[in-house]
Amino acid sequence: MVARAAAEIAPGMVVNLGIGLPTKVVNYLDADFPVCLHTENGLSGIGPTLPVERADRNLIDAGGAYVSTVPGSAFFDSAVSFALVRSGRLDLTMLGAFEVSQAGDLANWKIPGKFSPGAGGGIELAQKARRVVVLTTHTDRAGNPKLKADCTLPVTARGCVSRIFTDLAVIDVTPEGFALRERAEGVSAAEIVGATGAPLALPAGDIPTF
Amino acid sequence: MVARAAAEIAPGMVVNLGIGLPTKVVNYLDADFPVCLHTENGLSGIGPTLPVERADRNLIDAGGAYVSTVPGSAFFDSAVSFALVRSGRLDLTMLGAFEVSQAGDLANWKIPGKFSPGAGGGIELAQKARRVVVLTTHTDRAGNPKLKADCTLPVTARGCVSRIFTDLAVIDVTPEGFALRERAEGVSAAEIVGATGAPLALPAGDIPTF
Amino acid sequence: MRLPDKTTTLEEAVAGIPDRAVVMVGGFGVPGTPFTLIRELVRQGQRGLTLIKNDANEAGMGVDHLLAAGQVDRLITTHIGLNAHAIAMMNAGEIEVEFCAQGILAERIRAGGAGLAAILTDIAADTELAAHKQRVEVDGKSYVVETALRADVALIHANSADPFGNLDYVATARNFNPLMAMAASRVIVESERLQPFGGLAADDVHTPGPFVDCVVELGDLSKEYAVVRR
Amino acid sequence: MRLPDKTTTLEEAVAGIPDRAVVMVGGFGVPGTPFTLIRELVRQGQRGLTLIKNDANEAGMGVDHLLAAGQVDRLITTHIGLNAHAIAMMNAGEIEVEFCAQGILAERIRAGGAGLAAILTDIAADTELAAHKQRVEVDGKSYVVETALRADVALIHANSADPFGNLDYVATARNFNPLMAMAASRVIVESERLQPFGGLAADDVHTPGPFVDCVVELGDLSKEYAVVRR
Repeated sequence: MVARAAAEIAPGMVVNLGIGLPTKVVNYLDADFPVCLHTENGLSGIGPTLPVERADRNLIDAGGAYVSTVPGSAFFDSAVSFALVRSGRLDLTMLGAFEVSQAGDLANWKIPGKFSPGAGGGIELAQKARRVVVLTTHTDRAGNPKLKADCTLPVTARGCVSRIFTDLAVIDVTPEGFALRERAEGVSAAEIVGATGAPLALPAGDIPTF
Repeated sequence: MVARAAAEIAPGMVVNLGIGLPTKVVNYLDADFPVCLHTENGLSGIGPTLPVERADRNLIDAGGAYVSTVPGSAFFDSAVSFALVRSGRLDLTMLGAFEVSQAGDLANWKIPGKFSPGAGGGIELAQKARRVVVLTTHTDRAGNPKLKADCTLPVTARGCVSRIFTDLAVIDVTPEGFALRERAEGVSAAEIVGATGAPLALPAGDIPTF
Repeated sequence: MRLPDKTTTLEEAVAGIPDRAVVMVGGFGVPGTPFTLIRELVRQGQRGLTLIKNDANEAGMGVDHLLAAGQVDRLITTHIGLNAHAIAMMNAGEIEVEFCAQGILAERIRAGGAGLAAILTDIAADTELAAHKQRVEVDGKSYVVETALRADVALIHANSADPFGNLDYVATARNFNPLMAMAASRVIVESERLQPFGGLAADDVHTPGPFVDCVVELGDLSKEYAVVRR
Repeated sequence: MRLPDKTTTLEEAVAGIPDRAVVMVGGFGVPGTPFTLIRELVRQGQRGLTLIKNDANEAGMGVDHLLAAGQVDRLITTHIGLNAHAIAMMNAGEIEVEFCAQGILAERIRAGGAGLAAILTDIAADTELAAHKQRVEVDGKSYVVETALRADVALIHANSADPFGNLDYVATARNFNPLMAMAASRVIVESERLQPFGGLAADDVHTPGPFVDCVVELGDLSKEYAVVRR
């Protein structure tokens, strides 16, 4: 799933990988692949994550991981960092999700009464990256679908999600709602439909696997 | 007059000296005097003006003069430069004038039909420096008063001028209008009143000279 | 002419902060957090503070000391998820918390530093964060009015400073520091290094001296500045 | 991972500019003006341009070549007093000129670069510059709505660049360049020096590479870049 998501990144892109699963995408990028990773706390050109012993106390990503630089990295303040996001210079962001609606609405920052730490930079990433894809488990721990007709949780941004990578499938958000594009090896279309909380359009013919 | 104006600068101030007469004030500041001169094209800590042979092609003030740095100078972009002005970090500006009204309105950027090059940074300097003083000849070339009941030219900013230094006098703008504070050596109060286009309050007793 | 000297002691710098002050605090996580200035503010005990800070640090670190000491009434922030203690205080109504989208918090502070009244944006327009904010229509589109933030005091952590208050920051310790250093009536800087006048190259200054009021040189750094071992 | 390479030729970089483009041009007087990019734009002859530039340079220099060639319909600027030719064209109705207070022009460009819709300010509220602009009341006070400016293209002069487009500027040649380098769909940079990847220290970059589209290395500088002898 993470490997499959990594293929979403085209050469030359500026990409922000959200905290959690998305961060792992970096492990699937080739050393010679031309891409610029951005972190909203003020760095373009993120290098490999370092173990604590080799960490620079002043060099973290937005998730608090101790990262490094590459030749051509740049540091900037938080205003410049989000200027980059809001003005359309961020080609792609990969985010986690609590819920995604069939209209592409994303909820990933608040569970009222349970989890209200604030949205951080998530709203701007979701609303302004040129392309927003979600990496998430297909269902929550209780087995409930995360892909729904409508979000029941407070939204992060409306109509922002283009594609969803889950442990079961690759699903696009289209003007007609969710559309299955690929299935995980060994997972049937029926299982995916059953785990999805909204209508899911199936492709004609064979469904590619990943 | 310029020497007298220089005494307006208190230790520790950040000061912007407008193009023309005000720029000459710098010649009356002691080498050990603690002050920071700002130019709106992006420099705090202006050093002496240089002759063309020693000029740095990339280092000018807002008037185009080739200036230099001092230990502790800083360069910044035009947004930061005016952020400094608008947020109250500019303690004092000295500006030229076409007209000053008894309410402290300043006109110094446009003579309709004759001179319309644009206001440059003058509006923000006039409107946002903590203290605005004007250096000007008391009358124009035709002998008409520059200090008037009301400005007849398009204003730069209203109610901004605190004090006016002319070749004849030092005049404050008070809630009651113009008030004479000092006269140039050899100039009588009557001459000053005669050259001023609005009521001028005279001090009780002797008028100090400069 | 020479530039003014603004160096002072830690105690004097912080003593200028009154009760009920609005205080901006630099930092995003550990990097850029002015731990020493915060500790002195805890020691001096000013109360009724409004803090503006990206995050609430972690429990037992940084601004959490101010929260724990009951010195804070209100916090304007973007994310406090790493500080369970701050979340508990918020949930118990012991502090009032206003959340802002991160880049909008940055822009509101910058707008304050730039002497603007507000910015107009579509960010968070569809969310509860902007539900009660003024809207304005410009060229047929509706925008949220995000008002400028200014503070009485900003607490800034710099990598190096000269006596005039020219500053530079290092790596991701820059974050909100240069923005807050423009947006307060009194800007207090702790700096890891004090350089002589001219010790910072004029082209490489991140915060120009005219914005700064007090410069305090740090001695040995406390453990709070170090790499966090989780 | 490695960072992308954006170096290209002068001709290719400028060929991407269409007729009727809105073009931001860096510089305040001579310092920071991208004379070489301007000359190439004159050579290629795109017409109907809207220029956004602090000033109009001087007669016979910089953007005045574009004015003289009849390539410019409109100029958004702060002060054109050093270019009598530009004033004459304005007075004759051959170009349309919109004047803006200098710091507000800077903020409008920055707002464009920051993805904001507008800023609210009291600057110039009493003057004819803001006479016909929208006003908004916030907290009982009236402010001028200054809309964000964006451009199709920005022409930027840098001191040094790496192939990814990280830039630095020198002295007062910085001025509007870093603001415009954030505010255009296509950002074209001429640089006095081309450094290898990593040749600029990450802490000293003035314009981060993600904002930049094309980097052109300058050879020997033309006379226009030199000290002006008056």
